[in-house]
Amino acid sequence: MAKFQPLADAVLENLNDGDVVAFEGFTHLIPHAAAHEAIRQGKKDLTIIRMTPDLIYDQLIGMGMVKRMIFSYAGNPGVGLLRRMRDAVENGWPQALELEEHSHAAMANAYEAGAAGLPCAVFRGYRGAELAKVNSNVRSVACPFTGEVLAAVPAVRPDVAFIHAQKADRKGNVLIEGILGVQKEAVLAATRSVVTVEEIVDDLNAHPNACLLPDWTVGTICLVPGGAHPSYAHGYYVRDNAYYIAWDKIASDREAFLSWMKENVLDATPEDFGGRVGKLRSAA
Amino acid sequence: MAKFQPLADAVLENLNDGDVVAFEGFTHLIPHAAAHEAIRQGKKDLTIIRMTPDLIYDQLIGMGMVKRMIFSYAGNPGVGLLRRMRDAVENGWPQALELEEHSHAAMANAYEAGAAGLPCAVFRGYRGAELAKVNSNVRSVACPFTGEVLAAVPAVRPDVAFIHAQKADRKGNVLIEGILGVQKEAVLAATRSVVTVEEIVDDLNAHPNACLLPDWTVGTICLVPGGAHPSYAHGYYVRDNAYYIAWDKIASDREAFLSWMKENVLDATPEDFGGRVGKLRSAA
Amino acid sequence: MSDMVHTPDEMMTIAASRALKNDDVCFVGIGAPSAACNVARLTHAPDITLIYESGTIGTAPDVLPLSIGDGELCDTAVTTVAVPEMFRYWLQGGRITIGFLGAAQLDRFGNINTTVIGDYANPKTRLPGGGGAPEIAGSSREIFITMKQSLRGMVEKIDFFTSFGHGEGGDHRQRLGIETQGPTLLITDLAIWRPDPETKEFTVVSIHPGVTREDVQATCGWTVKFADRIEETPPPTDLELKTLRDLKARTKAAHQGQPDPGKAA
Amino acid sequence: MSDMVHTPDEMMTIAASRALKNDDVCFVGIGAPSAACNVARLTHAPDITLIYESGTIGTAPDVLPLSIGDGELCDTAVTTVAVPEMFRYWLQGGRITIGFLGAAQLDRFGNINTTVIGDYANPKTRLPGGGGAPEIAGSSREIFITMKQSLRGMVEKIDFFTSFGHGEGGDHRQRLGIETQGPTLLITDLAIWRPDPETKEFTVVSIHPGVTREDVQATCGWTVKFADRIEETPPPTDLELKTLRDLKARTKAAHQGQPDPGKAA
Repeated sequence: MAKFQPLADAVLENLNDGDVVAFEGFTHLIPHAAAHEAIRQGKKDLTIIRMTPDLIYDQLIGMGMVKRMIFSYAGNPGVGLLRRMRDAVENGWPQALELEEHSHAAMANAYEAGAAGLPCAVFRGYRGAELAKVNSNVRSVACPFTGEVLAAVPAVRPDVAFIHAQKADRKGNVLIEGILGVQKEAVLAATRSVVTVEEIVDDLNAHPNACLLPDWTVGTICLVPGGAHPSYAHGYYVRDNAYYIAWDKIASDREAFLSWMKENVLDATPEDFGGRVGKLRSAA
Repeated sequence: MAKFQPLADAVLENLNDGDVVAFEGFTHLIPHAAAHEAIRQGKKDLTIIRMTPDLIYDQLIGMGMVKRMIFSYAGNPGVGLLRRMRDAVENGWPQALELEEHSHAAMANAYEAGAAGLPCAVFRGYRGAELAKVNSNVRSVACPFTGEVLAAVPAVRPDVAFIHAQKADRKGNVLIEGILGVQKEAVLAATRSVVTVEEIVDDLNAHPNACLLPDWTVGTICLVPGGAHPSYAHGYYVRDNAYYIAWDKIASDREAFLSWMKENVLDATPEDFGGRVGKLRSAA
Repeated sequence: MSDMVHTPDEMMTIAASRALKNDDVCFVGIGAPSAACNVARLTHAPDITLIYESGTIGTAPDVLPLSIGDGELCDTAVTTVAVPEMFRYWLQGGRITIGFLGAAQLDRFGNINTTVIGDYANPKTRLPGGGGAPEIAGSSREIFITMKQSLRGMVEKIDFFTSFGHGEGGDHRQRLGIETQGPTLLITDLAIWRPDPETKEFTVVSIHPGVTREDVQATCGWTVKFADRIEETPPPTDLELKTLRDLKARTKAAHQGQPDPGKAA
Repeated sequence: MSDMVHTPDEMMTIAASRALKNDDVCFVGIGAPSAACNVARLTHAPDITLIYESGTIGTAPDVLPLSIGDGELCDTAVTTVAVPEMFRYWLQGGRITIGFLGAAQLDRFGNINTTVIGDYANPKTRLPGGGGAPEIAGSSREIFITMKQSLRGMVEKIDFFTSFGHGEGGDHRQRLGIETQGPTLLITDLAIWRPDPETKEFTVVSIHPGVTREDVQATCGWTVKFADRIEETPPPTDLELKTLRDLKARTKAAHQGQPDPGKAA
């Protein structure tokens, strides 16, 4: 049964050093506030999982919290590379970063398998692709009917998943609308989960077939308006594209990065997110 | 791109003797009108697929149109057995019926695999269950990571799928709401598809994450109000439970069955369905 | 205790309802399981999550559905998912605490047959088949079974293993690599049974009011094992009985108040 | 023909847009592919189905998304599905007619690298990685590639096979059991290339106006093969150029008209 908590308490209780953690979001609803809280709490030795690690993963890596990343596309979408991640991979700064790299299809299937309680995902993939040669977690099974060789990857089963959603009701049922990504799968695949939401309402008024996580599948809910900024929350505020463009420069220099992190993350609070989306609300 | 046709033409063009066909529906939105049209056209040697074959499958079998059935639960839900199917299996009347029997989980996964373009579905199932011994299409694969032995069944890939949906728009996009069953999967898994709908509208006004089949995934759309009767169409009319209860008696006797079929199917038309749901509309 | 006279069927349903907890997540079969789950919801377990295989999660029907997919289930559900997701994320995903099954034939180890009477290839009676049962039996944390006792139903040897209970008993489940508990409770119209911790044979632990040991044995096809200490099942309370009867009355009215097929056309 | 002077980049995007048909179902990458697909939609192919890997199906954005998941894509889509469904039912299901890819490195057989420059374990430059590309390349019926020519980009040997084109050429795809056609078109800022029917080596079949064979060779790291008969790509029409420029202008306004991160907090 879902618990309602301040974000700082939820991160403290659910994220431990050494955990396998997913802060999931697919362009939409990226849980920035939750990741920033994890950074303030200085968690260590994390294995971070995400299909599309972007700014928050650049930040977690740049702050030296990550030993390993499981992913399928590590870029600042539409802008370029993740410069803190590059620095870790290419130069070991601030520490070396181990990579387990997949394709999107593999990761999406692996989340699906995790939610479905399976040990692995089976799909048609990786044919002729060199990742299959450098990642020992890409294997195969033969179809027992046709003999076709299909790809297999281990299911994703995080210790804890963080997602951001539009709404929860007072019982703790969570509603996600618009671009859904793999967030439902991340929560269902994870042992523990924390969901930050834009608002808590009396009645979700959800479509019968909407993407909804029943209260008993959710660990903790935290009210954090604006908590997806600079990504967006459909129906609440638009994507802060200028922020993504500006990040490229901030992340290009170690000192600029550290001082930006101090000002905007270490010395900030979850409550600051509400103000950051002020001007983005009118366009939603 | 979806084509709009009268039901008789759609059945004529899409269903051939010897086809593998699914008239799918999971209690909700069962395509009765389409099945009745197939009966009027006297198709032969069909292999019929369905998770929950119920009255229309009893009727197809009783009319001698079916040589093989792939299924997971053949009953009149909440009422009892399918008496025409029993007569075929136990007594070969009007002809013998070959059965390929699965569990619901197997069939649901097989439809999913068909929609996903895979040759087989892999899941945790059939453990200790005797169906695995009498059905040579239940096999296994070992997880290449954990060694766990998982069940495998062939993907469902019908020649043609018939479903009933609430609405289509004028372009041919189809909307299904409420209990969804495996209808989307049936259409995506099939080579051809026919969708009967309650109404054709200018704008579906669909929720962004509703169950929607884009026009280019649908073969033919036929306007048949009431076409799911005696099952129901959420938002249009309720389930005719009394009809299901009465069917038990009709199907218990070969002559009673044949004369009911003549009066209510052979001598009827798709247009009759609208009248049948008249009294059921007010309760929806 | 109720002053109203109750039927054995009512006692069975109410005893089954009592076994359900407020935080249970139940995969509900049609018939007695559905009635028991909804009585629990309407009495001591208001927050129980009821899941029907049609994809309705957290449903709270005002009348019992005739099928597993009546519109009422969707109208009152927290959410409704497609059937492949139901079987993958929800059942196989290990989220069901109690799978509630009925049976045409049952043996002493909780193995169930709903497929055929007689030989599979040449059946004497072709039954509907397993539906969700094979994987409900494997993936739910525990299985509750409810059925009326009869010599035809409770048999020494079932004709077909539709779903696996404890197999030959003992650690047979573990030997097949099945990690869930399997059948932990059998509620009949006469008694409450639990598996012996070692042999896994169903053992009578409570007998319903007015029922004798001889009654239990006379309607069971195997030699019944009785626990050392046997309780008497508390009779239905007024609230339980009224809740069940009101539910059945609403259900009957709803299912019959519609046109019949002969006249509808 | 347009009187407006166009850039090589614009010619590339417009040439790519022309290759798309009204009944195509395109899996769209970001950047030049996205612009080309939307120009096609806004000119000769109004009913084209554009699918972005974020799950948006049949989307018709008024401005180009910066990412593959901007809200505009969902607002204008026919429907939006979860990402596992996108990769299972829609891509793997064989419903995509054209997969549109860009490349950091490309070889003459349409093999693409977007993973690393240098050694995989000790890269000189760590690129974003493949994302959807490995399976887009395998499951789409055909692959179109678009990129600006450069010696760094069009190389004799790519550093990493992110996605498989024609491998070593010839029947290499079939030998791996891949049934789709693979790369059938390469549109650069200088020319249009198609694979040789036998060897599958990309061959120049059309050169953009004002470009010479020498220009094409000077910016390509392998010895370019030219078709026997080479056409001149028709220059952008006024409509095409206006459509592209309007789209870019709307996009620029939309992406810059928002607070920047330094001031937002």
